[in-house]
Amino acid sequence: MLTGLVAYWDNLRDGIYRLFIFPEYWHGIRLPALVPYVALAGIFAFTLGILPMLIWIERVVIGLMQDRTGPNRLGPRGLLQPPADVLKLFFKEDIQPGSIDVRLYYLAPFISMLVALSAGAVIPLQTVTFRNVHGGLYTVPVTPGNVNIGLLFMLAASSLGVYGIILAGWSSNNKYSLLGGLRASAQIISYELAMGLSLLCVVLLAGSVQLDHIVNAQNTLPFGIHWLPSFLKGSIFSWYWLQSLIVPVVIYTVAMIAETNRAPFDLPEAESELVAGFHTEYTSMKFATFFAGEYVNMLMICGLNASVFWGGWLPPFNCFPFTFIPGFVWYILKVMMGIFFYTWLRATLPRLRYDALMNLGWKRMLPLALVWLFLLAGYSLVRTATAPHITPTAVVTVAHVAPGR
Amino acid sequence: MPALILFWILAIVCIGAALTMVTAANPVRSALSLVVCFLALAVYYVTLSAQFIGAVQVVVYAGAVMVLFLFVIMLLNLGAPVTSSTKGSNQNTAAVALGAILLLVLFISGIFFEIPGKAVSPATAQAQGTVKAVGLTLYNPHLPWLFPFEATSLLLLVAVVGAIVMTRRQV
Amino acid sequence: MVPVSYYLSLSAVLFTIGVVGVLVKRNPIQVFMCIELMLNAANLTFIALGRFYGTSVGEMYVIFALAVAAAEVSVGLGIIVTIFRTRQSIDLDETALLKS
Amino acid sequence: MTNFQSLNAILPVVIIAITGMIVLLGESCLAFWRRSASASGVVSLLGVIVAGMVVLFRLDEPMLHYKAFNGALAVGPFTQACTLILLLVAGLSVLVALTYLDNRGLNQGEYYALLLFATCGAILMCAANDLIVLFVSVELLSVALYILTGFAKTDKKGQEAALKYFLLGSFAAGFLLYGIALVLGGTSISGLVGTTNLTTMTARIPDTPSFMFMAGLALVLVGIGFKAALAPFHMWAPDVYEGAPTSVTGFMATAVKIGAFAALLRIISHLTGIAHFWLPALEVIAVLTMVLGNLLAVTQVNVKRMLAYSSVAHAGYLLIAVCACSSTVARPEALQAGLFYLLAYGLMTMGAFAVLVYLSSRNHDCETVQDIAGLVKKEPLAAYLMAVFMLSLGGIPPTMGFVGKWLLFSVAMQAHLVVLAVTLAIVSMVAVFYYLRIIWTMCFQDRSAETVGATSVAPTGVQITILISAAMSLVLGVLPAIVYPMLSAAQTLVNHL
Repeated sequence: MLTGLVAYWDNLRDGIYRLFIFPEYWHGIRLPALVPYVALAGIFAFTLGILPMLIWIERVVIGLMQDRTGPNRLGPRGLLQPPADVLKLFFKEDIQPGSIDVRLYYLAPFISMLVALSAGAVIPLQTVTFRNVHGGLYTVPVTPGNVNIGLLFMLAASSLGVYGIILAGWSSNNKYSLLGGLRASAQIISYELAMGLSLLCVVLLAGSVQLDHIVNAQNTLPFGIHWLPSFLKGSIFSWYWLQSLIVPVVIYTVAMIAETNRAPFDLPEAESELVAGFHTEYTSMKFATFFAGEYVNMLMICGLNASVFWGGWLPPFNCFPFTFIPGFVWYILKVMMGIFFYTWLRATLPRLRYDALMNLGWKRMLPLALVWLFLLAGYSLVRTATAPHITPTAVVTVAHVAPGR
Repeated sequence: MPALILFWILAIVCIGAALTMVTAANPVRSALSLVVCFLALAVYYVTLSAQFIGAVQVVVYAGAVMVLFLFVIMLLNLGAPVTSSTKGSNQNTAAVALGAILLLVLFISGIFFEIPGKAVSPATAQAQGTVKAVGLTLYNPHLPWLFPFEATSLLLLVAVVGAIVMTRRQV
Repeated sequence: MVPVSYYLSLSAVLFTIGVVGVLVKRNPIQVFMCIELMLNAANLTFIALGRFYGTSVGEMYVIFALAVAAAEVSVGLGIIVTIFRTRQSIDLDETALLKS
Repeated sequence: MTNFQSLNAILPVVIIAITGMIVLLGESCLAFWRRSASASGVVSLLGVIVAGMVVLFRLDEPMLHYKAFNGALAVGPFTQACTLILLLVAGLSVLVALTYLDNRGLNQGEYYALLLFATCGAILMCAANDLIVLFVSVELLSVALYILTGFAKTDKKGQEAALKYFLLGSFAAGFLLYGIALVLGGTSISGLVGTTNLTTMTARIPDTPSFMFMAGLALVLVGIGFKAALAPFHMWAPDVYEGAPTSVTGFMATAVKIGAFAALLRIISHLTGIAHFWLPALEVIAVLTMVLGNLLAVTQVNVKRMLAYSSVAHAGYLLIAVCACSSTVARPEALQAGLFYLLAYGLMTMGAFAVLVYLSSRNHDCETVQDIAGLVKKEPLAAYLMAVFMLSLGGIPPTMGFVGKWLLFSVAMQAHLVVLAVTLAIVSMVAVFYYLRIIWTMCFQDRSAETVGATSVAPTGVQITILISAAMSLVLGVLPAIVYPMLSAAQTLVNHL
């Protein structure tokens, strides 16, 4: 009975898979060559399209959490609030303070926006399978640039983002701005180490820094335990948040909040101490660019998180209702979960003190990440030295058998 | 041909940024020009199919080293230029003359340089710059790169200890 | 393909700019930046040569050079910060104690 | 040679590095360690002694003739001899530091750790068989020394010296690295990938090497010249020597020189085939270094500065040994003479700086000529021993300095470097003048009112250092043959390139 049901699901799934296999040529155009452009258009359209909505989502979620109404005046459930905000920012008076470094002052917001957007260039949304002219099947990732340094590219882009903030702080010629800029650079540099080390844990497991390889490496049975049922293959239990034994994902999550200067680590723009930090002197569109840059940055960092720790385009379970939904939807859902997490933290946690922030980064996260990297290295050494699947099987078996039986 | 055009554009950016870095009186401007120069170099590395080094160049130099520079400049509030950013004119002249000689020597050594022997196919070269190839070369048990790598880790330990020793307040 | 001599000449120019900068600048931070430029010129040479040899040999040298540069930066900036703390200025020509 | 065997071959370095890490960990984790003023120093000393024992016990193991880590390092008698000299210097520096840090209230374990890491760097410089290894080890030594120079954070002079040393040192590193890049390009002949491995390089260079190779070699020599304070690149030395804490100056003056000259000797020995290209340049530099160092030393009133210029002069003497390596006939003797002089230089310089440390008090470094005036009445022993070091530095007969100079003179003649030999003879006369002036000041000049006394804290460490250095200077001055077996073994490696 059960086996029959499983076979039925499997047949159904194969049938659905076949629907998604595209021919290589379509009216004389080689389709795989178009994939990067489609991905580019998709990523940027999505990013820029969702930006105004993010603000609305954030306000609604915070409203719900804090038992307030949130936006409810313009349109149904305040849905017209984002366009109104955008319009307001467009038409606000553009103030240029005196005694500033003009060129850098205008450059700063664009740097922060541009660098944040550039990170999107390597994000894989999902895979598509093509049938070539000989009838064979092959799969390519849908990403604007499928480079072998994907993860490093993301890291590079996120580390360049600090220039926008630091230049804004300096060029404004305002001590609050400068302090904000200094805080931001110190904070970002400090947390980049922990972030890089937590990502290295994943690289260690996946054996690649190419993002689509990392996602594909998660498409196995959890911990390589071969006797688990096949619907767990590439499931939520085999993604790297669990396979790297949870600590790296915690470190990454904390570091990503610090990297994007969001609550509770929003020291660079702590309004109670620094007015508005690095963007105190920015108004109207320049401020809006900063604002948008911050949200784009959040999206990208959550996108990386979703790819490396949460299985990218993989559905949470490898069986019918989940596999029917296309990969990029899962991916976007995962990214939005990250954004929700950001909002959740912002609604609930108070801001850290600056020394506490630095202590957390240098004395807790960094050593923890280092130790974990060593542990994982030892673990995968043992794993490759023995047969790849034996160690986790043994661990699970012992854990299962030892107590009681 | 497009490669050559890209080379020249980047060369202009690179040399221009380097010159700005030297001539600027304001340290912040110097630092930013240097960032531009480093980014142009990173693009060079990518065009030379050394993708890994290109990314590391951005992460380490542009993302960490130069941010530290800017951080220190701002922390010490050195943004304002000193009265004269360069030394006396005699020394300047001597330095430029020395530089000209050095440039001539280095140019002669470089400009006629050709790699003798067979040309490397682009595909081979392409495969050499990936993370995998670099890692395999670095840890190859038959090549001498492992030891300097280990020595470098000692050097970094010294640097960490040193940075803490130097900047910690007197106990 | 761009000939390797182009890259060598470019790195020669960058190196020379760095050397001249070290000799003319007064602000230690700017001098230090010029030194970084010199190291980067060498890195460009390594990568260009390695590329034209068709091996990863250039990358090896650059990795070590990068690590050395990073170590130097952390120590050097530490020294500059400390010197600023003790005398509130880093312009050496104005407040030099060590004179021959 | 597997990696494990290679690690075994450089066991002294490993021991020193691990000792440094133990010191760091003990200092940061153990409360009793931190409370005790000398725990770090004693542990460091133990590490150095153990490493030294390891070298001594393995002096004639055949395994050590191999290249370690696939040619990255050359571990052989030459390296062993240098390692021994460096370990001696490091041990003496630790002893000096035990007193000095106590005196100045700088007692922090990091000092010893950095000293040990710097020693690692220096030893690796002596062993480096690949230019990139040389670069990394030079930087290991230098970065540790930048920090040590600025270790007294409230001392403005020390800070200034640290900054100066750092900027000049990094400048030199730039030259070194670019030189290595050009060497990598210049050694690619006939379809072979370029190399910076010295052994491979020797086989690769033709009689008329490419211009690129020569330019690269020149830049490498400039880089090492900066580190070794050779004549046109010596301007940082006096300022840095004067500003650095005296205990650091002693180590800096000796360890850097030993490392740099060992590296220079090794590189040059591999390039005898093209000696006609580099020999004239090195000769000019040698003459310039000897003359400038000695002439400028004459005018100094600060003893540390005087010793700085004298160390420049000694670098010039040592260059004679390097130049003599050009002739295949004279090379074994040249290597021996060079190593012997390095040992002599290390001992007498360490001793001289140790006396200065001994005479320093809590808030006053003994530096100027005034500080040592009339010393013979107050501290006769210290004065006599200082006189021994001065005589040795000046090359007066019953001391090691004399033997060293004599050896250098004879190899210069053997290699037909008459100009260098004559210059050595002439400048030695000048040198005698300013060394004797110190002795004269100690004996006959009256003490001014506010001169220093001996240190308040029991200065055991520094006393031991002074005694060891003086004893070795005198004994080896009379019986230099004691170290000959080791030195003659050291030449063999380079013979079997």
